[in-house]
Amino acid sequence: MSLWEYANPVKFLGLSERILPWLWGLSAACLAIGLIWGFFFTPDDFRQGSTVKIIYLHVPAALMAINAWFMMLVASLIWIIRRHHVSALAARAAAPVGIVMTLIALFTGAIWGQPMWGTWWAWDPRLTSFLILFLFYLGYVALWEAIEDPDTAADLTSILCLVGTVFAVLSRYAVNFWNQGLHQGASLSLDKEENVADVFYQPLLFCIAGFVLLFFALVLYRTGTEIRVRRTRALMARENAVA
Amino acid sequence: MRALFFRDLALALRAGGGFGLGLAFFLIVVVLVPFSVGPASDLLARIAPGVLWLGALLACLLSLDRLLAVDWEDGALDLLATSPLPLEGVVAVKAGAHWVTTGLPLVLAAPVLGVLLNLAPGGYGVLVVSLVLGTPALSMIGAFGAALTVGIKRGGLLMSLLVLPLYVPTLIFGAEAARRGAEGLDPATPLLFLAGITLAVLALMPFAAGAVLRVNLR
Amino acid sequence: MRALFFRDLALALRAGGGFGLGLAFFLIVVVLVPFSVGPASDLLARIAPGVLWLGALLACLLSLDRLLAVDWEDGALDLLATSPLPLEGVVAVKAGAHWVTTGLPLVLAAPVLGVLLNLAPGGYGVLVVSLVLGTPALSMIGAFGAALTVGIKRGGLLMSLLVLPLYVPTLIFGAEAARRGAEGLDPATPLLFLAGITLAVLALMPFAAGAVLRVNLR
Amino acid sequence: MELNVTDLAVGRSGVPVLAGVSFTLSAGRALVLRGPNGAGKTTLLRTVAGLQEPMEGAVVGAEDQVAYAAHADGLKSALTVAENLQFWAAVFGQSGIAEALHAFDLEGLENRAAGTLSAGQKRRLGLARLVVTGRPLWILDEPTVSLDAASVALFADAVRAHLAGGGCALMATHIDLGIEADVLDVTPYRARAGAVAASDEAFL
Amino acid sequence: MELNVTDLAVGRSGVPVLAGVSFTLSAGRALVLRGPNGAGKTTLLRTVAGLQEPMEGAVVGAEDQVAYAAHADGLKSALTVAENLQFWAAVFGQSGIAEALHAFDLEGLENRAAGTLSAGQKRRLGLARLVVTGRPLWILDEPTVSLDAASVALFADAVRAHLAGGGCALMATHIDLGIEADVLDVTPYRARAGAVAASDEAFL
Ligand code: HEM
Ligand SMILES: Nc1ncnc2c1ncn2[C@@H]1O[C@H](COP(=O)(O)OP(=O)(O)OP(=O)(O)O)[C@@H](O)[C@H]1O
Ligand SMILES: Nc1ncnc2c1ncn2[C@@H]1O[C@H](COP(=O)(O)OP(=O)(O)OP(=O)(O)O)[C@@H](O)[C@H]1O
Ligand SMILES: [Mg+2]
Ligand SMILES: [Mg+2]
Repeated sequence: MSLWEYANPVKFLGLSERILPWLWGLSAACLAIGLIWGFFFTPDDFRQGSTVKIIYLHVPAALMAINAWFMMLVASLIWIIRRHHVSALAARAAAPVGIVMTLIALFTGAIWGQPMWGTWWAWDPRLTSFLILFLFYLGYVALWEAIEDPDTAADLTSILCLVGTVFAVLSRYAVNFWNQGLHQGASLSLDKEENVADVFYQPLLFCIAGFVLLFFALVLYRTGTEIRVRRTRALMARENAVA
Repeated sequence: MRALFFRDLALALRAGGGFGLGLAFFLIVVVLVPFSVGPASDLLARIAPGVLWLGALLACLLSLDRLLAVDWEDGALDLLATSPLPLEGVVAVKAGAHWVTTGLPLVLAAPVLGVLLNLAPGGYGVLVVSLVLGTPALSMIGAFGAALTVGIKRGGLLMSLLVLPLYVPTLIFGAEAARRGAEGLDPATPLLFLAGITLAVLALMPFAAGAVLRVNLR
Repeated sequence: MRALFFRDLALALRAGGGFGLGLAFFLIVVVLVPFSVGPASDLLARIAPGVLWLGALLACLLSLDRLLAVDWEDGALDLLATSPLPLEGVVAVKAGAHWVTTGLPLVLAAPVLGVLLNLAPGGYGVLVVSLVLGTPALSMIGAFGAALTVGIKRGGLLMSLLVLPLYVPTLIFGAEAARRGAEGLDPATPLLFLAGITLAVLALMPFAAGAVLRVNLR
Repeated sequence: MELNVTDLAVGRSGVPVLAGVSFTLSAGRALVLRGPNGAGKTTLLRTVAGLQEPMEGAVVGAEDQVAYAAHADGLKSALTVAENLQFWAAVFGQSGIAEALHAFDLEGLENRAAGTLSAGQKRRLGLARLVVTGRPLWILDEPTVSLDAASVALFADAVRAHLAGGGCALMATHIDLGIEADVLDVTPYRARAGAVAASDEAFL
Repeated sequence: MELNVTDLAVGRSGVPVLAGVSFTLSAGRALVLRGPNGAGKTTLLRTVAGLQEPMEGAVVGAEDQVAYAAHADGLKSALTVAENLQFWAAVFGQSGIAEALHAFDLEGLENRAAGTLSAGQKRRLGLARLVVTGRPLWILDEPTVSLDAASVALFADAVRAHLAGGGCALMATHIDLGIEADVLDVTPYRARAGAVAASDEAFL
């Protein structure tokens, strides 16, 4: 039995219906542990005060915003190469989730920036690339919405996703060249020395895990919805053809 | 008339319509400004009110492009001309629908984008007021431009050319008011002028646009 | 291919075409900038290179709108698809014709408009070089956007939304080079990046655009 | 309801096409214009419909009475069939589209977006629009383009019903519709250069 | 030159329209598709012309052989009649448009901008394009729309000359052209739901 069997929409629905409750439960548990631990049982930072706790929303959301795009890229490739409808629909389903994650990261970042840097927004390379990513998401979703034929839309959006990825990476380098920034470097490196203090670190891991699970749950759920929409369409078409 | 208004709204909301796109264009233009002039935040703050006004104006303009052209190409305009609706009313209603689908979202989004450009904290209120007063004039003047160029293939760019000079007074007073607001000065005078221009445009422009459209249909 | 190129040129030159209109749009945007940000000449000089690049980019974008849409609507694109020309070639040639009719005039006009914005005397050469290197990429990327949105009525605005983020790297390097030129710094690095991007875009983008167009014609 | 056209001259961009056309059309009658391609039928119809000015002569009785159907149907592809019709009904101050849908056999297609119709279905929808206008004078430019034989018969029935209800119809067509109608061949009215004081003549 | 269509299923946006269509068209022959509005003629022609993918079955022998004429003519209104034809001739690597102009009686109109032609004249120009392509397989979707009787005869002559020269033609039309041709009624091939493994069927 190969993994590709789940490319069949009906099988996929069956599988996701079995997995989803677990995903919802696990993500809720992780988020609850991480957020409660992080918000109530960690000390205030000596410089940042309690604002540091925004990290528990900000960092996981930022991570997922980028990884959602990555997932869409993979799904688009699968659609282009193997033409499995489920993967195209999964890419479609992931985009709005990615947008929401991006927005959460942007808003929490802005709220954090106000006390930290004294400004809601700065044209730091990291933030700027994030804004560009947001624009790519918007374009991708708008293209899906604008095209009526679902297969055409899947083809066009997946090519847009490929081209967009290339340009998003290019933009990242261009932006780095254009301005050096204020934002934190990668603090979750394996090199312990550079990490944020352990007290903050452990609940953060729970939050990240919770966001990852939540993302998968949302994407599975939305993909199921998209599949049902297509099924309704197919049924209506069949009815019209009979009539 | 009401039917036309709601049809235009429906078309804008359906796939391929303009709702939200004008907004996205506005966002992107504002984002591109720092890329082109550099990220220095004092510089951005100084030009913020002007950039926001110019961005809103361009977004409005771009979405005007096909306000009448689509109806012309598929013959609907000929049919409307033989209908009981006066052409003046048709143009005015279409401009109204355009404002609701484009101008209004722009007004609401402007403060958020102001944050990106470090707009001075005192400037937000005046910015919104000036846009509320100014954008209806932009839609109506644009409808006149669309009526002028309706028979021309690729007329969009030509329309921009004809319309942009007409936008100058609105832009001057609007941006001036927003700038004064951001600098903490009194914006009442430019706002009054702006309101005056908009009222005059709304009262008179439909007739000019209707006349032009009638000539173009001939 | 040559026939297509010359036909596009001829169409652009005839009434209603885009030749000169892109230019005029560029002129007007540049003229509107002082109206919106205020007339202080030091401020204008500082933002001049960026404004010129942004203006050129928008003028290019606006004229791209109907690059393929016109041919789609009158059925010519279907006919071209059944002709011996490969669709990749069709898109590339059309982008080329677009550059000749829009990009090239913009490049030539930019120094003149620089005067209006008090561009620093040393900045003219670099500005022109950066535009010469950058605008072909703008046309080609835009052709990809046009191919993506060709079947969509009122696709112009959606196209802007899809294309503008793709313009970001070109804009950043181009404007950076022009800015460095104006400030008397060495613009070689961004110019090299810019040339690299343009070459890569010209080499690869026609294939993406052709593929997209084929999907849309289906 | 009576349409009087007297000594009409029509033209395109200042060039006269037809001159000296006169006819009368009264309630319950139909008039078919004939003539080879390029004779000037479309130009004449547009003038009578009020979409362009006559170069000479007068059209009396057409104002606010006309429902015009041209080569283009004025359909919005994003709206459904029913929405398209409802819109035109509302514009003309009418209500109820059921009759029109029925007359042109569009009943199964109400909820389809107009953009997904076939050429003939679109045309039927364009013609159904005439019914919902409630206008007495139908001006039709090649109405049966793309229609199959059954649809042409539907159309002929609709015209007959319209005439029976006191309306009248002026149409240009190359084929025979089987409607009892007067025929006017426009070929003899073709304008000779200089026959009309065209706007350009002022320069001669 | 032979066109082989075997067991073809065609559809619109994933919905099958016709299924199980097979025919062969050899040099010198013409095939006329018939069927009521919305039967699927346009869809079938587009598939054979390679403008859309077949849902099932195969089209053999059409590639790079097709000259397609659809509802829209692909004319540029800003270019003259001659320029329009010359462009298409150049695209298809041919030269000389005199023959095509003659065949469709466009000789007086060479220097008129295409946008100022009447509906029938435009159509004639669109059909003249077929001649300058030099392609053997003509695929024609309602070619005689807006044409008067004389022009229909010109068109029939052009098709006959094309067939005599070893070409072949596949066309959909609602009227009788007076060309000796095989007729294929597409109505019996209308796709029943589920008959074809449509892309949407995967979701059922
Ligand atoms: C609107 C403003 C902001 C945005 C859009 C933003 C965006 C991001 C992004 C994209 C990441 C990267 C995730 C990754 O690459 O792994 C990130 C991580 C992070 N941000 Fe922000 N940020 C913003 C403001 C702030 C502020 C004000 C602070 C606090 C001073 C902050 C602190 C952090 C930290 C500590 C990380 C974790 C770094 C890592 O582990 O990689 N951010 N943010
Ligand atoms: N996008 C679509 N979605 C669903 N059905 C469609 C779509 N486009 C067309 N159809 C339907 O497919 C069928 C075939 O259409 P097609 O245009 O091939 O018909 P046709 O035989 O050419 O008709 P006509 O003689 O009217 O031109 C029609 O019933 C039409 O309504
Ligand atoms: N802008 C123009 N300038 C000059 N001549 C024009 C213009 N537009 C149309 N004509 C000519 O006017 C004549 C009348 O055109 P019209 O469209 O009225 O013909 P028609 O009788 O409707 O023909 P068809 O049966 O082909 O539709 C044609 O010979 C046409 O070429
Ligand atoms: Mg005509
Ligand atoms: Mg058809």
